[in-house]
Amino acid sequence: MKEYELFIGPQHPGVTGNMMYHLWVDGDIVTKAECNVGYLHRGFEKLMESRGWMQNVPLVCRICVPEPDVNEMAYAMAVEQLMDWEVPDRASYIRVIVLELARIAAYLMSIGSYAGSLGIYTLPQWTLGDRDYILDIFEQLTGARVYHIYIWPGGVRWDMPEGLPDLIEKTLSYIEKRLKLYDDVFFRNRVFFDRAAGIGKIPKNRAIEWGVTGPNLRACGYGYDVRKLEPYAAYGDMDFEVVKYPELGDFEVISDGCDAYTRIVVRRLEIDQSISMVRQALKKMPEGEHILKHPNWLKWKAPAGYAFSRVESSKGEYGYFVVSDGSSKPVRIHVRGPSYTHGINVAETILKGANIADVSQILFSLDVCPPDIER
Amino acid sequence: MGLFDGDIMKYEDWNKISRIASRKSLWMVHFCTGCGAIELPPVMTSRYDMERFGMGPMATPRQADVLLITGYLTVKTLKRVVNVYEQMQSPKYVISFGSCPINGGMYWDSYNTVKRLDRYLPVDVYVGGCMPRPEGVMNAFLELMKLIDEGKARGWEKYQKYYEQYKRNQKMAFNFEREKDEGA
Amino acid sequence: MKALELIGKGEEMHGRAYIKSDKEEASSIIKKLKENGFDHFVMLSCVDWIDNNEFELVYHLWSYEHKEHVMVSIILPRDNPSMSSMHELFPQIETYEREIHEMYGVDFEGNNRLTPFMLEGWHDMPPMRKDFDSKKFAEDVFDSIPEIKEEEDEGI
Amino acid sequence: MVVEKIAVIALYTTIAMFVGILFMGVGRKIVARVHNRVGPPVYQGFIDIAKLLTKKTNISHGWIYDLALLFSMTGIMLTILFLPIGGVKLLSMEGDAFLVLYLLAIPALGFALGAGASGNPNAAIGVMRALVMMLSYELPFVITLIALMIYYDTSSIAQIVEMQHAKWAIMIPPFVLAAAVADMALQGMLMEAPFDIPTAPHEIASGPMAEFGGKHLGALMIYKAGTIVAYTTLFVDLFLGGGVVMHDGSVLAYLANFAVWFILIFLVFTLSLLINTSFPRFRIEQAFKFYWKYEALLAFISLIWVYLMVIS
Repeated sequence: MKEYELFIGPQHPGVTGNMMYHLWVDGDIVTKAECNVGYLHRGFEKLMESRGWMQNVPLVCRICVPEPDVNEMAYAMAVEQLMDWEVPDRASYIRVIVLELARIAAYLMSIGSYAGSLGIYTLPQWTLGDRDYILDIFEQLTGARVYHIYIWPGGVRWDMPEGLPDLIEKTLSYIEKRLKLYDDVFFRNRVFFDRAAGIGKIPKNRAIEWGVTGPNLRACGYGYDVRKLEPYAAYGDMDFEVVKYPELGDFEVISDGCDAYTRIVVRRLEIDQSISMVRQALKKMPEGEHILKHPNWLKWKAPAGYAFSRVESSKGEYGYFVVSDGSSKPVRIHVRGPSYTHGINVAETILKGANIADVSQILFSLDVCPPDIER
Repeated sequence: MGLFDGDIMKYEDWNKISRIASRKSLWMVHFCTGCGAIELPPVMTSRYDMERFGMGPMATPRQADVLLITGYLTVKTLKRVVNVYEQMQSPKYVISFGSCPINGGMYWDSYNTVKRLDRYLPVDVYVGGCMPRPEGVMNAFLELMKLIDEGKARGWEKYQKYYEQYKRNQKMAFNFEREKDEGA
Repeated sequence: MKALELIGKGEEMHGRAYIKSDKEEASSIIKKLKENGFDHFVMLSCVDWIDNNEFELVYHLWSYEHKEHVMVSIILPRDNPSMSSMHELFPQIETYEREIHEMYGVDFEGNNRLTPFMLEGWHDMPPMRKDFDSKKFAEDVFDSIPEIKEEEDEGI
Repeated sequence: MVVEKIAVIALYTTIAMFVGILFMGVGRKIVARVHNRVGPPVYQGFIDIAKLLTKKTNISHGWIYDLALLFSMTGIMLTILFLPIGGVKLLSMEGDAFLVLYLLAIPALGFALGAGASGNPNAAIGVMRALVMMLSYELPFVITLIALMIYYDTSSIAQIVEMQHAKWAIMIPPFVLAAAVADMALQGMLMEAPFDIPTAPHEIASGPMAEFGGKHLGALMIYKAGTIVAYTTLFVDLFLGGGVVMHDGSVLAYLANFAVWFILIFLVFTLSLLINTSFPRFRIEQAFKFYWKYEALLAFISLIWVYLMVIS
């Protein structure tokens, strides 16, 4: 068949949300890919400029739908930098618990949808069902399932309710039990090896230059994690090893890294890591205040300056660049979403030469999340 | 056309069979237009399981009956949504999620989101909240089933009847600047 | 800080190195930083300082080696702002430049992909500029769209 | 006599379609149970088809698109008629094993014709994949069929069923191997994972079905229901004695055979669903390699084994 054009999205199951890839295909091979985004552009950065420092808190979490807490965290950190605040210890530990639980939820979702893109619909059904138990924890802690608005500049909104640690422990052991089942069905499945190994390779020597971050970078063999490089919240006190490519634990190393298989297995291993971190944080959590006293929200003025904060999300590195001129509203908030590089430049390059059967697999393994590209 | 004219079966009875069947088998388009799509997977999967009521996601608009507007709509998405809606085969229904399609929600002053969906597409059921909880979503589906059963879910007929008005509004949103120039 | 030593100017701001530069010098500074371990390009952002009538472009770089973040800032005039593209240094700058071109109207010479990025059929002024009033625009455009007038009878 | 025959044929095709549509609902229920869900009611298939057939608008893409479905439907009905259901022969004759092989290709071709006429690039890719899939699974399947024909020394499916009265083919060692091969071929015929490549929703938006909607999709679903019955019955006829347990020709035997046939095709279908729920999907060239390399080899071994048994 001669060359033809194919549109993947925005209405297509094989794309990771409301975005579009325009493919030029020769036979089964993609010769050129172009990403088209903007379907979710709400102009957050514009809206934030006309709202006060505290009014922006409910806006930021809408930037990443599967894992909203990282945005709250990054924004809170940037404001704390500007205000020169030191967050109470207890709040830092609660933040770690919230962030890690959100990470588990996001990884369950991304693994599930990746498996769905390979055609095994059992796994998404299981992972998404189990993810709901984590949302139950959030509901008890914050009152909301998806958008928590819980991490505020200066601490967390309220203290942890009594009895929640038991629920968290119960849920974590349930998820651990279920993870074994996922391993048997999917992570040790021969067809999965055949499909995923060596697909969607990011050249290792160019990964950093391309701005690849997070699990995708760790799958290339670089053990870089913002939680280790620039410890925020209470991550400095946590005991964990960064998961990176050749050390894949119980899982087979069947390819030379940087491919869809390694990316998904790294995500799977980081669930284990997050579970252990939540347990550590619960054990080490000190008593004390949970939030600093805020100035009057309507008259809150942040000192002039430039602040940049970065956090590690399940998709990669989130960066918040906040500029203040000393008034009650920010001059500029710019969000660096991890999918900005993964979804556009990296995807456009690595889709070249891929089989159309693998396009959706590659997109899901990069875990592209359009809302943080467009904002 | 004896079957439809009342020779064999009354037109109303025929309609009733159609309604009973379509109530219990609502297929929705797989289109995540906004953040509300995050509460759909829990509704479709093992915790809430909407397949009990015969609902399921469909890959293309031709096969589907229900269009879910999951959250805010940007102008760019609205164009695609209108395309998808027009490709669907009637009877077709629209459910809108969250507060954004009702009155703009928290994006009331955004330059790129459509504020009131009912000016561009006929909406059968609204679900309030940001985000609507899965229970709310399920309730909306059940409400739609009830409306279909009573013959009140007539958004698609409304769209046909007032097609010019809908088209005019859509055009105004798509090419606002050009329209303004012509008007001036 | 390593970056400040390397370039020989700039200041520290909330734990980040902040280097003021200008249009001509910027690309050589960024090249030098890249060669000396600052190999992760974080982002390119633009700030609209309407009172001074200027745009500020901020290039953020991060070094995994030195664990250090550096911002390189460039001031551009607000009228006909233009800058040379740096997408040869880091390929993803192309996308950031596309976004800033669309949102602020800054021109990047050498970038031949400055096509519409997020907005489609946009005719107004670039929306992220401070003098663009989002609220007024929303009222003008979306509130002026009339409701569907329905007839009384419910024959349908 | 002719009228009677036509009546019986009409009855059987209706029953086959009915069973097929029922199986679609039951299948969804079984899959849902594996997913930890409740699942739709077992009669969901009937509701879906009723809904699709009562859709108000109907978009056609030309007469080829309309007729192609009839073409497929005819193909699948003819296939059912040539297969003994519960030992009842409808149109069986000498050499019908070859005929069935040809007939099995007709529905897929009709489907391809219709999808091609819809002009959707996804449909075109899907059709190409469907044709490659057909080419892939037919080789191992034909080899197992030849093995059966050599062993039973006949080319009539009805006779193969009759010869299995004493002992089902699957109880003979070489045919265990052959049955395994045929079961994987069945997986490809039914388009279940790991061979649901032609209709992969994530890759090509459900492929050939992309443009089908309303009444056309309803007809397509009936055709799909027919394929479930036809292919599972073919497997049961070839390896499980067609479900025949009583041979005295009484009404009781008739009913008993029918019941056993029903249970057997249900089991075969369930097995295929369970495989479906536990495997991701192959890429098309991997599926081709799987059938032509491993499956064909196993089929060949069973063929030689049978040949040695026959000549010794």
